[in-house]
Amino acid sequence: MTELIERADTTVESAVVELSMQQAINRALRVLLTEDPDVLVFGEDVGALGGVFRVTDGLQKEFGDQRVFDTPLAESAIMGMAVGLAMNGWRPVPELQFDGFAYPAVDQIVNQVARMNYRTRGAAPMPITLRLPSFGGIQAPEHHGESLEALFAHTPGLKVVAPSDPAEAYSLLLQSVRSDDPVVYMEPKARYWDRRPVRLSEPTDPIGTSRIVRPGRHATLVAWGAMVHRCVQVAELAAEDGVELEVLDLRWLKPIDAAGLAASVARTKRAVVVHEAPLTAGLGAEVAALITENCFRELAAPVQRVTGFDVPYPAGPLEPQYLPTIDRVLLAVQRTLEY
Amino acid sequence: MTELIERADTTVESAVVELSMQQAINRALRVLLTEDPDVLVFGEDVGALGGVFRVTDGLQKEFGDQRVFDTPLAESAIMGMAVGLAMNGWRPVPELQFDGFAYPAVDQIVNQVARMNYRTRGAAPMPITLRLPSFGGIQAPEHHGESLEALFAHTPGLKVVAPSDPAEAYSLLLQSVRSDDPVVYMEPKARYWDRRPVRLSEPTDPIGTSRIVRPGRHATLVAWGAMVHRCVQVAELAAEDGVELEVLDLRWLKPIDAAGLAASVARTKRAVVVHEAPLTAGLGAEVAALITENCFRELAAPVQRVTGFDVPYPAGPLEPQYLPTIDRVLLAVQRTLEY
Amino acid sequence: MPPQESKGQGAITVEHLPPELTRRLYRDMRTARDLDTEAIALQRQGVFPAYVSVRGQEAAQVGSATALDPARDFVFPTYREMASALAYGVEMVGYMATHRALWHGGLYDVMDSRFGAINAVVGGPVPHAVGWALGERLRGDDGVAMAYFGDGASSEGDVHEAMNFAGVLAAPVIFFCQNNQWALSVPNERQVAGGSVAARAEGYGMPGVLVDGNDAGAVHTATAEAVERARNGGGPTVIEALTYRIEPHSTSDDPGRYRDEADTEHWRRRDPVVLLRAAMLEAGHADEEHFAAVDAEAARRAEQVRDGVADAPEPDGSELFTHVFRETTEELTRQHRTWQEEVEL
Amino acid sequence: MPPQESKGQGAITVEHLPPELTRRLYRDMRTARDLDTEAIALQRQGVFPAYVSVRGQEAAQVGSATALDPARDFVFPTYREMASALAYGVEMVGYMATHRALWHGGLYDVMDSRFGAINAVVGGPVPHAVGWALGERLRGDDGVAMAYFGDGASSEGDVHEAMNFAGVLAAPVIFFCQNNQWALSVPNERQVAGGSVAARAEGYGMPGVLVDGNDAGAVHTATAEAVERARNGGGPTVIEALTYRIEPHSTSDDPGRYRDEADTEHWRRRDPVVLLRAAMLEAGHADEEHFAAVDAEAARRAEQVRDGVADAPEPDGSELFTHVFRETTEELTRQHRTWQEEVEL
Ligand SMILES: Cc1ncc(C[n+]2csc(CCOP(=O)(O)OP(=O)(O)O)c2C)c(N)n1
Ligand SMILES: Cc1ncc(C[n+]2csc(CCOP(=O)(O)OP(=O)(O)O)c2C)c(N)n1
Ligand SMILES: [Mg+2]
Ligand SMILES: [Mg+2]
Repeated sequence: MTELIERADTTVESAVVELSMQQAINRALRVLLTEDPDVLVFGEDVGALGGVFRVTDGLQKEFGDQRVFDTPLAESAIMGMAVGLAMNGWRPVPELQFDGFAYPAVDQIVNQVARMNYRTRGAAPMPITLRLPSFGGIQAPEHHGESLEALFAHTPGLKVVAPSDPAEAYSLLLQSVRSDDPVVYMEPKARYWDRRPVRLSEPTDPIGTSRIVRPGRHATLVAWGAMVHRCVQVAELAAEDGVELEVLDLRWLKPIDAAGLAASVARTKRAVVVHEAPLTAGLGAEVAALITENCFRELAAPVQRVTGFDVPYPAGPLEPQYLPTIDRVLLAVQRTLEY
Repeated sequence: MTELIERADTTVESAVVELSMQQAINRALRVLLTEDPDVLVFGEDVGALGGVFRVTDGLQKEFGDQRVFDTPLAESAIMGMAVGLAMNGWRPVPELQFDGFAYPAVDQIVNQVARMNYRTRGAAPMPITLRLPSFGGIQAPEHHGESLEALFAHTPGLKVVAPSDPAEAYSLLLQSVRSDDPVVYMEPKARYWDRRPVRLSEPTDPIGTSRIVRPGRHATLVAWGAMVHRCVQVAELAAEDGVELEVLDLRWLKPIDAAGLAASVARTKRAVVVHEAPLTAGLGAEVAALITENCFRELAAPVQRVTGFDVPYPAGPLEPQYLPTIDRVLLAVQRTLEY
Repeated sequence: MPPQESKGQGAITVEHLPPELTRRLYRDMRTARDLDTEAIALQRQGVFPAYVSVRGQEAAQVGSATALDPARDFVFPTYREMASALAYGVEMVGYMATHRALWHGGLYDVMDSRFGAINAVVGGPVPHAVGWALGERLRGDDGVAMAYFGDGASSEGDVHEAMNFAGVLAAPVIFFCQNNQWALSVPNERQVAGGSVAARAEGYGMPGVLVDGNDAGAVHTATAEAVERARNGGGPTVIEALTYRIEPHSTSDDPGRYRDEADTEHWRRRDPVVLLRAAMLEAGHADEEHFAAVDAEAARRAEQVRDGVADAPEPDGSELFTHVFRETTEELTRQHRTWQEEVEL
Repeated sequence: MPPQESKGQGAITVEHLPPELTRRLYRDMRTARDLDTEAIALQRQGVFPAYVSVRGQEAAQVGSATALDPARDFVFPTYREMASALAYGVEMVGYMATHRALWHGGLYDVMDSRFGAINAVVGGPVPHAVGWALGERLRGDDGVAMAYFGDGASSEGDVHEAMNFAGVLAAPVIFFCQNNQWALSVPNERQVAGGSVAARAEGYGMPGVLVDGNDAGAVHTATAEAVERARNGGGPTVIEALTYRIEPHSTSDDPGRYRDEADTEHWRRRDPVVLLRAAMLEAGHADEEHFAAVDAEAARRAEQVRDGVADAPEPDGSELFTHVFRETTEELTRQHRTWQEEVEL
């Protein structure tokens, strides 16, 4: 796979190539490092190793260890260092190795990264993109399958995005890094290795827009990250029974595309939101509240939430029992249709 | 005020005394330290100083510096130490000095405190009560007016409570500390000094129950902490116009009293949820989602949310413009009545 | 051997220093002292909701800040660096605005003054200094970052992580600890295991310097050495300036609860402004006439800043919304409109 | 002077140690080695999704764990303490269950074995050890807490905060750093500023000991001294055992990307099991017959544990819900019911 990346010409953006998401992100990082000498990529093991998911594979070799470098093992300092680098004119793209290890950096992210532009009344912008391998589905050790989107979306000053396929991953990362606001870019680990023929293209949709992955008219499934793929599977199954589900990839988790949600649900009259994070105070509550506020008269049933349970993320064999299953989403669809 | 505390007989629980919330919490801590030799109170400046809000005033003198003690200035270690103390049979009641300084401890709270009982399959319970002066309203410096309830409520393994008056503060703290589960006890700073004649009583309502502070029939106002008082003010004003608002003090923010919310809104048909935290992904979304799921057919209007704006908590003169005002709540009431 | 034992009791000397430097040190320390006094008065009058005094720490702050070059270095302060700000050339009405709670980070231009926003998270800005310093090294520039922090802050994980990063990355940064012996109500002996922050430096493979924080010249010299080293690729230094927090932690504090105010007497007598003045007279660097003029000018400037901050307009509520993002969002624009309709009126 | 220079090249000696102790060290190290080999095989067979090898670190782990008293002390491990667990007497099928991903923290009883749950947050459990130790002191008991962590972990803020707390509180805790010279792909020189974790101890006013981590007897002696001191009120100690991570970071790792495997050869030749065996023969503490019997018993025990963990039943999905709280909630009961209705079937 390295070879493919090495061969592909990063200047021909519109070529269709078969890439995994992990390769698409790598490709986007190369474009960014090439086009902007202020972009820096750093984190634990992102250099020679190329990251535990090989997302930064080959970058240190290509751009040198001043542009792409390993840090010592301390998440708070990684984010704190990003703040100082941004204040010195750089455009930092730090990686935290796993979602569960973003917690030690929460103070720097919430109290510093998200507020510095505000605190300085615009004098010290924070064009930082935090790359965070996120969500579950790979039966990993503890703390390696967390969903922190509700925390980040609740934090004023942050933007949050979660791509669902390689092409999205590519253009959303370009958009995130080029933005002068801090973005948490949540990479769905379970989709890293999913290869697809993709047209790598420059971002065209504005920040904060969702996209309809599959149109339908009986109900809207709302998801992000790896759950988009699951919802497409559900829609395919439902279609066999004549139920046409619209799948909406929210992708921007802050700002949320309230208008896009409303437009879809105004047509379908029903919605199911699906996420991996625990139910209570998850982002599904916000999505449900937004839909209900905007489509109260149109809604034929309350928005259904199919989510992880309110339990700590479990190990191996229990993981598929924790994550929203196809059956659970189908049952929720049935509930909303029969309401 | 110290005198009053010194004089009051902690064994006569049902006496009616006039106390501020800060004194009521102090009183509850004295009861807990007296009844259970395993209770330990510690944190930054809780010893000789008695805490920056004097909540732990006199406790070190009375119970000695082995039971009530200052720690060095490091929030993560304070919570990490609590984990180890709990594993050694103690019942820790740590204080973190201000809400905004809980962020450096988020890793220990989320990855350790909340999960140790689960990780050890019940072998190592965490009877830890984190006392956290919370919310705004006192025009304090930056980071001294944060609302972290959404983060904590979203964390499996934690229980979360926010008292709204001295009597509640007293009995909820007894209940929290005696519980074998970890509880985040959020003290509304703006209400610390509000004195009321209160009957200090043993907790009777189970964990996870809300309470109706003021009955009404035209709409339900849902709030917690300092916003309960604001909602009561709103209800008094509305009553002058013949609008009878029910004020529901949610108090337990995890587990949330879904049944209590449903019972109230099933009667009033309308709800406004009020909180200080920013709107997006705030706990108001969860409350709105729960109400909508349970009262979809009864609801005459979408649940209104009156919250802090999606901006970092502001300084001095801007604070009253950030927090939900009486006017904003009244306008939301009007919107729901006229929907 | 802590310096309060070795030199803490006695007078200081400035004979070895350029007279110009000592005059500058004195002027800034004297001005900071007067401004501090004005600020406490403003708090008593209710103009400031609260204030954190720097009284007694003027030598540590001015001595260090004057060793930096405001044209190429960058300072990362806490909430208690008023005298540093003043000596570094920060616009002081904007600086003091934070104490009137007009805006949390202050109203001076952080990038113009190369003096970071006032930061209330103890320990939090220290890794920023390392990042800034690394950025300087990566670009091949020779600026030095200065991280101020307290003895209490030294307990925070961020300070350790920052020192370790700086050591590994050979970043041109100075970790300047003002050990004023108190972190709110907690004294050094229950805060700093081992008793010295400077002593920690060795464990990171960097020089650690303990200096008499009430001797402005000594602080300046120690800082200038560290700056010189950092500028020339010699990497980071830890400086611990031993001083004392004469005043309460803040105007809301009640130190009678936790310390014997008689103990502060010793330190009141080691007033750094008085010590410097005496040493300058002794060294013949200035005479009474000079001091009379400087003192008058200091008082005048302090009054000017006081009046400026007392009269500064309150920020408009729209600022709540305009600084959150560089590229704002529809949702925030909607909330801004709500604010205009429901709050501003 | 790091010990790989001073004694790293040569053989070790156990002449000064009780023969019984060395036999115990050898037995546990040999058993851990065999179990490690079985575990790698289980991973290759797909029974374990992943495994983190302790190969080469058996002396550091067994030497230290055997210096503790499992009846009154308490161990706070990371994810790489299999040999410590074994030597400390933890039920090993339950321990290895974590690598089969049956339950994150392992399936042994943490309180019975006085060996904390397997913890994947690098640095996270270190403050727990300080809390436990403080609890012991407050009760007037004499147990000692042992915090294991790696060279990489030493960079985390939590480790600093824990050491500072331990120093201030005089907690009976041992900070045992296995410096295996790698933190995943990052070598010591880009991880540990100053080069030594033990050297940091002085900055906290506590003893720091650097020991040859491949010399089981030396590790045991150094740990026993620290335990003795802590038990008698002498407070905390930092021990840094210099060793080497022979295997990849985990079975998912690819060290060819970041290190020259020829470099590991040196350390393969310093195999702690082989070194100990040779030293015991040299000292006359055991003969070939003894080793033959012990080796056979070790292999048998490792196979038993292997079969036990391979055959262990998968946990029931209900356990998702039953361990979240001591006193469960209505909401969680409702979700448990949803799970029964929608997932379990
Ligand atoms: C992370 C964090 N925790 C707690 C506080 C509350 N607090 C403010 S100042 C202070 C003491 C700081 O002591 P030190 O670092 O010595 O600085 P000094 O006030 O003496 O200048 C505390 C505990 C804070 N601001 N930040
Ligand atoms: C807080 C945290 N950050 C990152 C990781 C990912 N991670 C797992 S092990 C490891 C390297 C640890 O190195 P070291 O502490 O030396 O222990 P060793 O693996 O060598 O035993 C990393 C980065 C983690 N588990 N926890
Ligand atoms: Mg101090
Ligand atoms: Mg290591």
